[in-house]
Amino acid sequence: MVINRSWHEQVALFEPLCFAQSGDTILLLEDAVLAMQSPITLASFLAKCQANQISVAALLDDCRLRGIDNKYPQIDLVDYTGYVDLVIAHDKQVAW
Amino acid sequence: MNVNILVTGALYSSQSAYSALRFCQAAVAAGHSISQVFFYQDGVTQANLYSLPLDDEFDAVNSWVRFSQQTSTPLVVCVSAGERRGLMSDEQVLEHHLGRNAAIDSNGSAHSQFSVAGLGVLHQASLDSERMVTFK
Amino acid sequence: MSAKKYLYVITKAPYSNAAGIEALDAILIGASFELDVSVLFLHNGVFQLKDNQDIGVKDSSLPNVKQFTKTYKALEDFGVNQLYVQDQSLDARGLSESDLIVPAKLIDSQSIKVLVSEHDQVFTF
Amino acid sequence: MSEYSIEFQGQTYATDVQGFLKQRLVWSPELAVHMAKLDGVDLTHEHWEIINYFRDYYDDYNIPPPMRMVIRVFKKAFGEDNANSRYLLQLFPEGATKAASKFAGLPKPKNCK
Repeated sequence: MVINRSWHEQVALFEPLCFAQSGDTILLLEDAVLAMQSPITLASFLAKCQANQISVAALLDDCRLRGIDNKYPQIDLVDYTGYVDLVIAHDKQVAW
Repeated sequence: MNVNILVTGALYSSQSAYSALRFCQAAVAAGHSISQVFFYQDGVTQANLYSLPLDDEFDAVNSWVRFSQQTSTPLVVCVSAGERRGLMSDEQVLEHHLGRNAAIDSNGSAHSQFSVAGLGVLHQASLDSERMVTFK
Repeated sequence: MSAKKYLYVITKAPYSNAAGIEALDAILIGASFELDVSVLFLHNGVFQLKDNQDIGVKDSSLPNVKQFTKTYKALEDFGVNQLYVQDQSLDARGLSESDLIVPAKLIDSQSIKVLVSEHDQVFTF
Repeated sequence: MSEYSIEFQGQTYATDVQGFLKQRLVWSPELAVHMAKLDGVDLTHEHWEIINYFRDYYDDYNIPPPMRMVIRVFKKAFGEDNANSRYLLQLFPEGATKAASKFAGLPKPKNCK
């Protein structure tokens, strides 16, 4: 066996949370929507977002593609038009 | 609003071509304009003229070409990132004397709908646009 | 009008990919536009600034690696004055300020929130 | 693929299409003089001041120095009045960064803007 990935690389769900402020929105895109299948991790993520007034959204089309259902009232499902609206509503986007 | 798009994900190793295209189409449909789509890092592979996916698969390169033609949106490939990865215009192939056959001058690997320019173009567009959205 | 503030964030370690090289290209262009340029090293990105990097024997018959990270030391000459390193990222990787090839400001997550919000544009690598 | 090279004292040195050395380590001052001649430039003391600065700077930082640093070094060596970017352009008609990098055996500078 050969390993070429760093020990430190890990799921980055919590990273943007460290740098988001009250009023920001974190949009789960592409494979990030798979977090919705990890209830325990996601619950603590959502609780932290709620405590810091950070909104959470997920891209509907990416959820559908992967067969993911949204069981979380705290997560707003948006389509691409909703994604565009989020970009317009916030002064900048940071892609982590 | 005027939105500048930066795409850095590789063709078929990332979803960035699909995500960015869907975003751009939705933005245009909502009355916004895309000032340009700039391809950097592995994103330059999305301009590859010689990408030939199977007929029933997503054709990223030609989808960009169609979007660009329909909306007059400039597609720009970073020159240095492209040259690292073998992505260049006909002119670059001539300039570097890379052609296999001097009689054929149109063997650049970048689709002609994409222009090749420096990172200055990305920075200028980001200064001129109201928003910048990155797709990795 | 004061210069726009651009933040470049590097999150990847050097040599396994071109992220560092291509981030540097972008940073130098940002600086040439006379923007107010800051660079933040985060997660494995802190390894970009690790000292004692050794590219090995210089033998032209072997594939060569460019030690591009030396260029971080020159950023000041190009008008980039603000380099930041997340303290947690250093800690988690057994590094401290004295292991860095160039002086950088240690910064915690709370201050990074402020840093991100203060900048007009954020590029992540 | 076409190959380019310089012949000098019985040796062949690989270059790119614009005459930049492919391998930095083969550089010598004599080769620099020859490379400059091929470009129609006779290297003077002033040229060498700049070329050596480029070599030292590249050794330290793996990048050619920014123009304002070059001018600063030049002023220190030759005085405020003489040393300006116009004078540098007279020394290196192809452009100081490009030509000094070439004669110093450094890679072609990136020209992204």
